[in-house]
Amino acid sequence: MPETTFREALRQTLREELLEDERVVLMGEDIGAYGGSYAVTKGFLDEFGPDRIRDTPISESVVVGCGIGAAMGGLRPVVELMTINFSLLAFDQIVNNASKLYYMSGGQINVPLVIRMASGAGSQLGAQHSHSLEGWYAHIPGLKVAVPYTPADARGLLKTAMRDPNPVIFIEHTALYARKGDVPDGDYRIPFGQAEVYREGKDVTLIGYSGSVYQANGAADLLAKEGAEAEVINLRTLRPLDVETIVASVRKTHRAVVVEDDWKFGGFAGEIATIIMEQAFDDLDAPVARVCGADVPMPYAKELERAALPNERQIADAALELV
Amino acid sequence: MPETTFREALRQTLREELLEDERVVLMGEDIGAYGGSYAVTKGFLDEFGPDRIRDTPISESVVVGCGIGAAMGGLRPVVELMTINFSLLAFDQIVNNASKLYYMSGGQINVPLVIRMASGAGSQLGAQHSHSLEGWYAHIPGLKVAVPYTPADARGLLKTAMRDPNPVIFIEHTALYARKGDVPDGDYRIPFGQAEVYREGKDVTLIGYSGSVYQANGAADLLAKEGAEAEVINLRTLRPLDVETIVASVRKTHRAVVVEDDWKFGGFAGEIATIIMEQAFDDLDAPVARVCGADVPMPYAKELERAALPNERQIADAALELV
Amino acid sequence: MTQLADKPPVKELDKGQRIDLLRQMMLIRRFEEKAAEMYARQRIAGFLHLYIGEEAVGVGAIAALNDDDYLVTHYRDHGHALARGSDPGRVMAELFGKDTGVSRGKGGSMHLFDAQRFFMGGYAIVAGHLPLACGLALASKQLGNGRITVCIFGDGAVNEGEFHEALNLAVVWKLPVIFLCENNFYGMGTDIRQVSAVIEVYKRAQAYAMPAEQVDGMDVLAMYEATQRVARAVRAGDGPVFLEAITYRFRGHSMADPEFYRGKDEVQEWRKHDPIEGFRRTLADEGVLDDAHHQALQADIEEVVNEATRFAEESPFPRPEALYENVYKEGEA
Amino acid sequence: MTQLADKPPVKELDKGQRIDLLRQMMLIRRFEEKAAEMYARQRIAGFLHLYIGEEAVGVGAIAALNDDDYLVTHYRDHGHALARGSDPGRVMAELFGKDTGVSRGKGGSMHLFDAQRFFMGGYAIVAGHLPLACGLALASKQLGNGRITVCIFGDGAVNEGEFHEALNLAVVWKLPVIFLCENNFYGMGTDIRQVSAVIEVYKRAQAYAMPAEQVDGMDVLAMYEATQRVARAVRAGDGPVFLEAITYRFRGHSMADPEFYRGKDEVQEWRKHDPIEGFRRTLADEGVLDDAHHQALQADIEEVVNEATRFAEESPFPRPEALYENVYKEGEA
Ligand SMILES: Cc1ncc(C[n+]2csc(CCOP(=O)(O)OP(=O)(O)O)c2C)c(N)n1
Ligand SMILES: Cc1ncc(C[n+]2csc(CCOP(=O)(O)OP(=O)(O)O)c2C)c(N)n1
Ligand SMILES: [Mg+2]
Ligand SMILES: [Mg+2]
Repeated sequence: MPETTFREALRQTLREELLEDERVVLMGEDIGAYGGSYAVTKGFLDEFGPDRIRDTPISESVVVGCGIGAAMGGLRPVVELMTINFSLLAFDQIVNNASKLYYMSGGQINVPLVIRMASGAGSQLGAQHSHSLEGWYAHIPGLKVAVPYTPADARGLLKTAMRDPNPVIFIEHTALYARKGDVPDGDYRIPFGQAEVYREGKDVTLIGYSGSVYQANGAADLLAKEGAEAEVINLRTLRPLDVETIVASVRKTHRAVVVEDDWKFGGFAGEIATIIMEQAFDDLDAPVARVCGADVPMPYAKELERAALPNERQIADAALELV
Repeated sequence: MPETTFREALRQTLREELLEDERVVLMGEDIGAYGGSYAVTKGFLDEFGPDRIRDTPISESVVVGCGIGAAMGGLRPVVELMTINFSLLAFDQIVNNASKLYYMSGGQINVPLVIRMASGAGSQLGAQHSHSLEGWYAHIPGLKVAVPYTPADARGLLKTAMRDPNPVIFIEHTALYARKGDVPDGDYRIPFGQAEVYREGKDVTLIGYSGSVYQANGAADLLAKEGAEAEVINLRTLRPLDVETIVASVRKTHRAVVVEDDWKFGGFAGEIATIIMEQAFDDLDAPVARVCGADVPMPYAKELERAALPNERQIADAALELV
Repeated sequence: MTQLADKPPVKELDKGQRIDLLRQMMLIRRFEEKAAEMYARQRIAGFLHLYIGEEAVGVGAIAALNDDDYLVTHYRDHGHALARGSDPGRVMAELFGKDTGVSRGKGGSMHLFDAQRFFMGGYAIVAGHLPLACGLALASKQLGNGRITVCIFGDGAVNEGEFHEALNLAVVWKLPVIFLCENNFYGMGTDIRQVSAVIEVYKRAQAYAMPAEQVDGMDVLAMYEATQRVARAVRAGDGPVFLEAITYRFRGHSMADPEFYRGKDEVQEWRKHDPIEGFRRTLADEGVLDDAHHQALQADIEEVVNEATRFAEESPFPRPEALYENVYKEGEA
Repeated sequence: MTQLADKPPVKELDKGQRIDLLRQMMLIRRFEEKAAEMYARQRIAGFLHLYIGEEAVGVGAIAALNDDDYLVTHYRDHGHALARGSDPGRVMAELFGKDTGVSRGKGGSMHLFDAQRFFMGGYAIVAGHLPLACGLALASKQLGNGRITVCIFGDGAVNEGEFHEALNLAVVWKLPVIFLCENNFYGMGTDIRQVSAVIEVYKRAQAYAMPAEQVDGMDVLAMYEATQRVARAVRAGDGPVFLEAITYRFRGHSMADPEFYRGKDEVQEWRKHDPIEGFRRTLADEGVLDDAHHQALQADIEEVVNEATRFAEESPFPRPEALYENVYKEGEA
């Protein structure tokens, strides 16, 4: 199990898929000559050529729509949308075509498409470039949504995504690209809908996904110093969601805090909290708490941005209030 | 208080605004020569002329963006997006420009824009034309979201929207246009963030908005026959949300059912349920229940569509399970 | 199954083939008149967009394609599905929302699908299917299966951003696509002159240096000729081509349309150019089709449409469990 | 405050005015060199897109506008704000994320706003501001205030659907807008030849029958001349005009750019056409500006930039409470 970065895990996995299956084609802005805005596709253009590594115009809607059509036509396209912010311009294609084709056609046409996008805030990119909207994709029947946290997740979930006959939204938090971890090689796949108990504990359950598992785990460290054992859950996929693992943990700890970078109001954290209430109401000693992004467009100024995002201390305090 | 339809209430209110303020301009597809796809703007082109009643190309993104710019430039535009389904094509303009300009500019530029859109399913329009996505708009800081149920709501909320210095998403459920009710005339305004207790009861609180208040109320009728008094809440606006009225009711009834046409998973009903848990945990005798749309793209076939939408019986049964 | 050979030039069409073009147009006309009747009788609901008046466009163009060339179109799709050979009974059953419908009753009028016939669907978001056409064409190019993709849309779709993005990408990647615009001068109730900076739609293609031409969409042979000719070039790898078919919709936009926006006289004027009556006369003048033969055709079509309606009527509705089927495909891609 | 009178034709610019054009370009250049330095010293974070090499475009165009004409631009906006007269100190403070910044530290480099100067913002979604330009122009037209709107964007923006929708609407509604494309041949790391069907960007405007021309974006007087001329027509109500400025970015796309996608030689070639050095030589040759005067200008600008940096450095960060301010405007519209 060689140690490698989240970025490199993605790169190696994509490379393997390109080598293994001629039908795999990558499309996106600046994935070729530039090497990928987050360098995930670096070197691919030289190795696989312009037919399979396709630099696109800045036209998100047709890039995604073309990926959908290519999947309908027998390819295994991987579309890179650079960041989730730009996916808003391709929203109609994802919501109205990708997610609905199999159903609308009465099962005749499926869309084996992977759409990768960087997500999250934290590097002062301002209001228009700091969204965390994966919860919106999780809302849509017909889509699957993968939210890797570790480099191993990145590899295992991407392998699974590449073999799924349905459209998969693949979220890459920008804060994770440079982080290292052990990554199994070979045909390592993580099934969708199986969360990971990232850390065991008995006093409170901290639930996160993608980047927010990091803050949840940091909060668990603080809590450990302060005498509480927190269990940390890394969801790995939002749709399907591993309700069993979540509920089993809460049955044990009787308390839960959901951590999400996105805005709290109307966000996905509310779904998790509600499911816990629905399925473990009598096991709860306190209401499920949410620690999420501040209800404001993301400000540029460093300290304001920091204050707008969930941090270890807030999470730990929220947990302590429940205990 | 003359009785009139939801459609006519909107029409009269818009007409008054056009007469009262030269800066009011309407833009949208087929609002002029065609008379509006739901006839809300019927006759306006003749009365106010093509400068103020602007038929647009089928270009949702620029139509909304032009509305934003016009608001920045001193007009009071009202954009009609025909239906919420097409708003997905203008999503970037709404999320990245309309909602963020006041904040990004440090308070220099505000956007007094009203964006009207028909929403909801129920007339066999199929998967691409049957969305209920108002919950997504409610998720976005910087926007306000009005969801009228009665003709009086339609007038009172639209009057308020027209005077709000911020962008307002105004949702019109297609099932409501032909429904009648008393509508106060004169300068009747309903403040945002004030829900209506549509019907009083002591045993359970049924929470709905826009079209779903109708099913909630129908369920209350069933429950009345079955010996339970349900309180029905008409939210009127989703952002700002009247948490007080919701919580006060639940403190009284100790039980709540949230009704929403939209998909349950990751939907707005989860937000309401979570807020109730957060603020009335000890008052709850049972977990908050949700009755929402089925987790599928909307099918065309009549019976399948009916089965995909929340109905009175389901709501009543959900309520009875709590009692 | 790929047939790399192209369809014959228009002048090589024999009598039978030309009569079949007429027959197809007559079938579509009759089928939709019946559908309108069934809508009034509430057997059909939702939006129903009739193709009546525009039959020559789809029939002429689709006849000039290979059976395995991809077709994607907008919600005004009955004529396109029938021209592609979909079973009238299964199409009518779809409008009825029956389990035997081409889309198992889940799509409805706006979402006919017949993948076996490479009919990749009718789409209800204006211009939303143009990007899909690029993708289908990219797949064919990459897989070398010799297929081309024909994408049909209306004059109203031309002002959507996706039109622009799709045409640019198709040229940049030299994709085998024919963009076929059915210009009937109105987008719902909006006159193209009110909303388009340039109303000769084919000229829009200049911005992408894409070959483009205008065709008489009321003349089925003109449609066949142009499509057959450009299909050869596109299949040969010369890149995308744009065709603008000038046509007219005799009925309202959908069943609900009050038609405030156009005069009855304008409609009457166009009805004089009825593509079916016109082509029937041509064939009669050429002695290809006499009245007796024409009446036989009518009778035959009447029977087909009645049979299709009976089939739809008698077919079962989807089972309740169908609601949750086909959301996700199982297994591996 | 509306000044209906247009700016003078280029040949009527006096020495002072022409020297000021040079001065503005020099200021922008120096300002950004300092910003890059401050970025390296981590006073500035996020994305920082330098305008270095392209100064003549913004300076020439903006000088030809009235002070109350609206300006909207993309994220590469420092030069445009400074040319519009925004205070260098407040612009630098914005880059530092300070409360004294033009956007109170909430916008950052990509979102400079100075509404007092009718500078309606820098936007970070490619082509996302073109629709706003249509709206501002519609408002001016409707209110009759005589203002025009200038919308600046890059060559990469022309393949976005919003470009298409905005140009079409502007023509259909005859809106007073100048669409100014800064064609520097690259969209981030993508060569325009790889992604645009037609690389002479101004020709894209033909699809909307919009008057369009190409201008030498390395020549400040050419930019002034073209903008002043078309601004008159646009203000007179003739409808929108499209200008393509041929220019080049000397630095990377942003501070992070490894520049794999273009050769050093290409960059060197373009640096020979430095708009500032070129115009300085012209003014020297014409005897308008001697070395002493030029050095004085440099010294003066050095002082302005240092002062701006000092101001930014010493300004306070936003108060914590600022996080929740300016989400909603209170009161009535
Ligand atoms: C994106 C989008 N906007 C608006 C609509 C509503 N709508 C349905 S059909 C139509 C007119 C389309 O006209 P055209 O493309 O000319 O096709 P035609 O109906 O004339 O065949 C409109 C505006 C839609 N379906 N999708
Ligand atoms: C909609 C959208 N897609 C992608 C990006 C990422 N991006 C930022 S700048 C840029 C290149 C834009 O190039 P151009 O318009 O030529 O402007 P330039 O940077 O050359 O001045 C891209 C792709 C974005 N900001 N917005
Ligand atoms: Mg049309
Ligand atoms: Mg560029």
